[in-house]
Amino acid sequence: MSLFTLENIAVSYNKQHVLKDFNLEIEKGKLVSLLGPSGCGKTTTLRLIAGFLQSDEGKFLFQEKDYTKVPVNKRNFGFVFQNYALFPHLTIFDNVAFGLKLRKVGKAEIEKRVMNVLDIVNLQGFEKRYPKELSGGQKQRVAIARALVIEPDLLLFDEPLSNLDANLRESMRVEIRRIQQELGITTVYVSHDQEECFSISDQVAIMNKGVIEQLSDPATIYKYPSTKFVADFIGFKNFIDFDTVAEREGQIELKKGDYTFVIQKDGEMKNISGKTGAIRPDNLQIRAKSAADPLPPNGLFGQVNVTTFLGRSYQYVVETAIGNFVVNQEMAQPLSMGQEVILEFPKDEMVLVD
Amino acid sequence: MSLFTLENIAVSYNKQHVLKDFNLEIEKGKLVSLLGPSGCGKTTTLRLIAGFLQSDEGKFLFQEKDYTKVPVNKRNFGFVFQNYALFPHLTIFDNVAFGLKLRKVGKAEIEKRVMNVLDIVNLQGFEKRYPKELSGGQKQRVAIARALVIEPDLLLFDEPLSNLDANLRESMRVEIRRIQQELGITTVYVSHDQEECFSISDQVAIMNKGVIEQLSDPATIYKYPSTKFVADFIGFKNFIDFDTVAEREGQIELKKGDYTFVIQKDGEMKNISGKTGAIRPDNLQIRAKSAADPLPPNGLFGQVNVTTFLGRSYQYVVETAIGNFVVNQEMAQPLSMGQEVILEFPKDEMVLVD
Amino acid sequence: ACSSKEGSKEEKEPEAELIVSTWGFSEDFFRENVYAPFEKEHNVKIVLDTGNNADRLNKVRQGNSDVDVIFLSDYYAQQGVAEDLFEKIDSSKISNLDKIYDVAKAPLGEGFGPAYTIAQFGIAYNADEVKQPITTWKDLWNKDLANKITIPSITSTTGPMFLDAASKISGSKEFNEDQAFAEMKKIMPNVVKEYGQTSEFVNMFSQGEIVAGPIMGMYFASLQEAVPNAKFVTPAEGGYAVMNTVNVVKGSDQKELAQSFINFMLSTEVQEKSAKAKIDSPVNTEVVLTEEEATNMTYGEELVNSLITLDMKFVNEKSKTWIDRWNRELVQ
Amino acid sequence: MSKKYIYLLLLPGVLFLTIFMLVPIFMTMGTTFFREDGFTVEGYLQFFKDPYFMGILFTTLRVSVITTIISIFLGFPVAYFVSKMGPRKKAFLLLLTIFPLLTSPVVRSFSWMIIIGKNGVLNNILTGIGLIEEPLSILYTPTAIIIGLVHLFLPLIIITLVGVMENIEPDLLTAAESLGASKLGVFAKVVVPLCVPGLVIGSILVFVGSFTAYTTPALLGGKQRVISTFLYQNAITLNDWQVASIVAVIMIVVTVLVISLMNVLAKKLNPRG
Amino acid sequence: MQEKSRGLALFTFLVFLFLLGPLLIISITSFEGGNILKFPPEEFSFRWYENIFKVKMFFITFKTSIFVSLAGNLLALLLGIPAAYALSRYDFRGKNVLNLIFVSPILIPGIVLGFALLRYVVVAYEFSIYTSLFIGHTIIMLPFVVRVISSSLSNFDFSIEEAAQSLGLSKVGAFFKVVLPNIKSGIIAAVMIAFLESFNNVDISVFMTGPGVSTLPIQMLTYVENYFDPTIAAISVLLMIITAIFMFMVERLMGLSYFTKR
Ligand SMILES: Nc1ncnc2c1ncn2[C@@H]1O[C@H](COP(=O)(O)OP(=O)(O)OP(=O)(O)O)[C@@H](O)[C@H]1O
Ligand SMILES: Nc1ncnc2c1ncn2[C@@H]1O[C@H](COP(=O)(O)OP(=O)(O)OP(=O)(O)O)[C@@H](O)[C@H]1O
Ligand SMILES: [Mg+2]
Ligand SMILES: [Mg+2]
Repeated sequence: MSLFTLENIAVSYNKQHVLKDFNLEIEKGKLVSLLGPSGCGKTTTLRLIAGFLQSDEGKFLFQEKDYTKVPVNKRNFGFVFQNYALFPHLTIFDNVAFGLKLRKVGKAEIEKRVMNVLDIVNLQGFEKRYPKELSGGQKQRVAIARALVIEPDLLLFDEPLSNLDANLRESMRVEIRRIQQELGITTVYVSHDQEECFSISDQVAIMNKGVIEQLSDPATIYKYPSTKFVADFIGFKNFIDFDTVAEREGQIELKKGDYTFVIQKDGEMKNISGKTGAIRPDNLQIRAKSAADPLPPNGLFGQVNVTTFLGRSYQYVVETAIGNFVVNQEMAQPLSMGQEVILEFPKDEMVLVD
Repeated sequence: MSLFTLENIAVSYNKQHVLKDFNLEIEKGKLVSLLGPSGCGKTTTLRLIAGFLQSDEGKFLFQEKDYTKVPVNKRNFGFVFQNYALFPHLTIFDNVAFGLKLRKVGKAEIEKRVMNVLDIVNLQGFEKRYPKELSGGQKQRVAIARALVIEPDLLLFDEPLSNLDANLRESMRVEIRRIQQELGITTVYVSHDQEECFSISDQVAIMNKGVIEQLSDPATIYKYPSTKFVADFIGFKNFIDFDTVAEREGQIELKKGDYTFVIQKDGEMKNISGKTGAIRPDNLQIRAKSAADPLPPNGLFGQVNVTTFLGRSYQYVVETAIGNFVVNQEMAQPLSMGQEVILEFPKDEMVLVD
Repeated sequence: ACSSKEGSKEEKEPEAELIVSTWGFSEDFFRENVYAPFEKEHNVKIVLDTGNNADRLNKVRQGNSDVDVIFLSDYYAQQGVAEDLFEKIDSSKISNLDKIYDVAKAPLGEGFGPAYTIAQFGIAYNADEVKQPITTWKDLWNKDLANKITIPSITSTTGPMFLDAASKISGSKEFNEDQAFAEMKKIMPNVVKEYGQTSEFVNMFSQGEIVAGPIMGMYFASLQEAVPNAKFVTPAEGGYAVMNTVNVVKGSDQKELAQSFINFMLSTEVQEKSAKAKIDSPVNTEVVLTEEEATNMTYGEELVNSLITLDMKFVNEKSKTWIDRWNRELVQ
Repeated sequence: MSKKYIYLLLLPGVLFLTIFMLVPIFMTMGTTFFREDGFTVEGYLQFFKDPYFMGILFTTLRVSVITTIISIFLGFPVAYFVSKMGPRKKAFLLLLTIFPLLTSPVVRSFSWMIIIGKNGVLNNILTGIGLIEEPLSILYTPTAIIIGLVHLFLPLIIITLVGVMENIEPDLLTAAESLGASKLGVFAKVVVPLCVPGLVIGSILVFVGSFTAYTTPALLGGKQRVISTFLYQNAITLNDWQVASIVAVIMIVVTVLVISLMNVLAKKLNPRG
Repeated sequence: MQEKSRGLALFTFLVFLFLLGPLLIISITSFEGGNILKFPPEEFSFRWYENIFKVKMFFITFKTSIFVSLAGNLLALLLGIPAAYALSRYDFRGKNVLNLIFVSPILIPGIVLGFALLRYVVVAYEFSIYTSLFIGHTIIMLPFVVRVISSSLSNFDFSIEEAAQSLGLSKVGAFFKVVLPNIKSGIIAAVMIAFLESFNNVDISVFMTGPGVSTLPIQMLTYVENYFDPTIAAISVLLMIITAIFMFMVERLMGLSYFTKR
């Protein structure tokens, strides 16, 4: 049963629509991520749910009650702001204790819970400081602690970990997930970090210009993006607009000019109507071409244009007859610029999108 | 020849040292990243270089001149603030044009340069808006544009891409790198995103509690962290504190209890004095154990404790006789909880750290 | 006045209230020597409304203040008369009227309030700073006094008197407006500024900003303290009488009591006390003062009779024109 | 946020002002537009045709504008300085700022008489060190009025501005500096525009205060007339509220014009405000 | 940087000299022993301070003034703060007109306002003197409260208000707990300015006072019309001392910095 529903929501600033015909349904206890490019309306959606913003149209149902006009403070939702919004006149302790005091929690209990949550966000010993005496990441953690400590009915996170280093981000997201699941708090989570979204969420919604393009569980989105936008957004950097698409013997045969490609059709694959093939840089195979190498099936000849070191792997931009492709590959010795290469498109890694 | 040098810098807030005995030297035209946990002093370092902050001790040399007391506005450094710091009373255009106007650039030229840089940060059409009418990521891009447009002698970035989605972040970092290299602007770059740091930098400095633990080119740091802190920070999540370390026949033999491991000693490997072995979750090999499988060399038996889906791969926490290990592995079918497994530590992937 | 007004302090006291509108100086003296005995005798409570002439008169005009008795200088009292703000007084109820100078009996016209004191408007100067002693109004016109004197503003009570003096200087017997203004124009180079309040005169005089100027005699003591060698003269052309009057306000519900109060003000007892305290010069002819006590007082029938009195009715009619001309012709 | 709610916040204040101020004022001023024969602006025209009246109107305007400008120039840097102090020092300086407001205008003008008078402290010093021979005559001139008014109103502008400056995010100032603005540039290009709302209200307070001031010009000015003298003469001495109201209406119109002008200027400095 | 701020410090010092110098002179003259304001004083004495306490009206009117200014201030804050908040937080139709309405009391010359109030309100509705004074002073204070507070709200970051609401505070609660503490010095400034404007007001008070009730400035004005001694200077000094003592007590109780933003 869905805990809350956004129905046909429209929001606009200065007569320009930011959200339009926006629909979202979330089940109790679930964590749903909103992913999307900068400016697509993620913060706006959260602010709407929190009640800071009134929609021009549409309805917001929470626990089957119409919440569209319920005032912010009656909603008992926790909000972690993109810009932290800490109270400058209060110490860290008081910032975190703020919500608890309002809930008339006993003094000892407040002390306990605040210290506990500060422990979780790794800020023991900072209770007496004021916000302006903290680093960016520290402020962000206070903002998280402040929202978590009240154990709200709904948690809204707006890029809560954006200013933390990888390790902290990981441990924080584990903590958030733990608390969220332990207490069964339904959560809407906005982040630009895909790994974060995928690892933490029950469902991921990919937004584009104020609408949700795809809403599914992380694995599905990760593997089977339904539109070109989603595919591109989650890292399918390589696209081929095929001329023809045909189904044959449980496989799909695609043609682009003189080249033919084959895609494995598996059970889960949702979109076979699209005409665009998409594949991730990580999944493209690249190897140096010796003079005599023939063109393998699902393969292309090309030439390395750009090389970048990514840490784990090297990234190449390869120029081919049907366009440039980006490839990431781990290898001991990088390929050099201008090198002739063979690209292979594994048939179970390419997907079709609208 | 080094463009600037920080010599024995000490900075403190309320008598607590934030930076101490801090040394950093950067060559002209290079991009150096500062990486480190939240609160380690990255912002402080940047603010010091920019001149917003006076050091208690130490010296700052720029182009061989003592810059320690040079006023901020005489430094011609560009700064991108962690919290953007856009001028609320100016439009986006005027925000970006601010520095140019001060430099008495002609009107037409200003127009051209501002529009150009807004184009680079993907904010065409936003010139007339005020900062409060932008989303978080949009503000951040304005902040970048404002610093880039003045083509400063030194660029200081404080987590400039933290609020952008993966795609934009990637294209922005390519742009930043391009501009930086084209104009030969020396740059200090703070980010918590390792991939970003590694891909964009000539050199990476790993900071811990106000000191630099390691400063090297990205590939070296990535492969050969010199201390446990650095290793941990850049993703070597698995550590084994060995009982004995012995060099033998170009290899290093290590013992932990009953288990023996071997590490390949290659030319570049800098640290062979450490007694702690470190390996990344990505590099650990995991496979299901059938009843009869013997213990392979550099191998351990274990049991899967936790499974997480990361998008590309699955992450497992494996319990073994000498501790828990984290493993990431791409596989079609995930291993299930409780599964008996074999872990293998490839001998060219484990490093020794202090 | 009705006694139920919240504004008054004593809520519970049953006795009637008499509201007296006055300037507010020497309040302690009046409280002790006038109000208290009167309250006791008539079982009434006296409540004061203090302030300058104009403000108090304005409040009476608006009918807000429930004032029974009002003290005003003759200039303002005349406005009240003209606007029909005062009750006619039953002179038979004010037995002490017989004891006072004739000029003081009804300066505003028959049936209106008497003056309870007369002050003299003359000249004060600093004998150290002027070359020749000043003896006449005319002396103020002396070129030696360039930028060294002050004169009363036309809007103050004594302003019209000085204008009258100017008319006299011009040689005209009757008041001649044009000639008066012509003379005024001539004196302006001597004038540092006009004064609206006596305190300004005192300050300027004691700080040496001015060395001479027309002022009421009652304030001379203060000048003398600042400048020991200050002199006060009744100009040869004659000093002017400034009369402070007491009236019963129309609509007063304490008319009887108000008249008794006026009568009491004129009584020898009160007049003598206030003269001896150097607060108000007496109008009561029965009051006898020693020479010491009479210094700086307008005392003695001879002096009083020598003072020039202006026709306040005429002054009132003209004041708008005068103010206007003064503004335009003199100070611009 | 729903609009209704906003108006609800404003309602009590507006109601209060309407009942106790606007209605009485309109009733008072209404009389100036009506004669027996209906609506007329005759009364106003007379004033505008009168060179004498226009003269003092402009004198007053000039004095007020100069006072306002001087107050801004003195007050702004001081407010900036004060706002940068630590909390304790700041509170102390603010306290000192309001002290002058506790003295009665009469004594205050007396003290100025002592300072700038013929035999005043200033003249004594200046002649003492031989800078001038003849004492300066400042007292009883428009300059004296301006000095007195600045002394009277400067605290208002300082206090208002400090309140505004405190809410400016410090990083904005550093940002401007890093873009190459000198301290003065930061001040002019960032601090000033962000202070515009405070500056506007501060200037309005000073301007209106000076424009309607009575006591200070009366005591420190010489034979100089200002417009409030005129208003007082008519209202208090002559009890001619008709004329007083006309003068008041003219004063209000002039003030509103000046304020609109200030707002236009302010919009230039800070279009967002 | 050091150079420039030293210049600024010097400038500030000179301005404070200008502001406080005359007060020093007033303080000195208030100890004059003679009957006349004089500088420098000829003899030293406290007699004019004693005189303040001898003239009962000073104390009575002082109480009235304080009472009226405080009560009026309270009402002005009550009416003005919500208005200031609405005017600076939101954009809506008619904002300019409303802005003008809220400053209008200072645009209208005091005596005309006082007269209009007396004639059409006080007399018409037969308000008591205290009520009229209270209303009149509230009107004078309102524009100061509204404008000073809304100008200090102009650079305010309202997201913390939303944060407070999301933590469970009502709109009103969030205003009091989060917005107010962060514009404290703006409010204090508004209160101080408004208080002093009202406390010093003569124009309007003149029409609102009546039998037995007056305010201190009017009493002082009446006094200087009849006496020329340094009592008024002494009162001014006394007021400053009272203010200083008050501040000192505040400092003791909650620290002087209570009045300013962190
Ligand atoms: N004004 C201040 N007063 C006291 N301590 C401060 C102040 N500013 C920063 N600090 C402390 O100094 C340390 C370094 O801060 P800094 O802002 O340099 O960290 P950072 O490396 O940029 O962290 P982050 O990644 O979270 O932004 C932090 O522990 C912080 O709490
Ligand atoms: N007050 C405003 N006035 C006008 N436009 C606005 C306003 N606030 C936001 N917008 C616009 O609405 C759009 C959606 O903004 P929103 O803040 O929801 O984006 P977002 O998805 O959170 O982006 P980001 O990832 O950059 O934070 C943006 O294009 C932004 O420019
Ligand atoms: Mg956002
Ligand atoms: Mg930082």
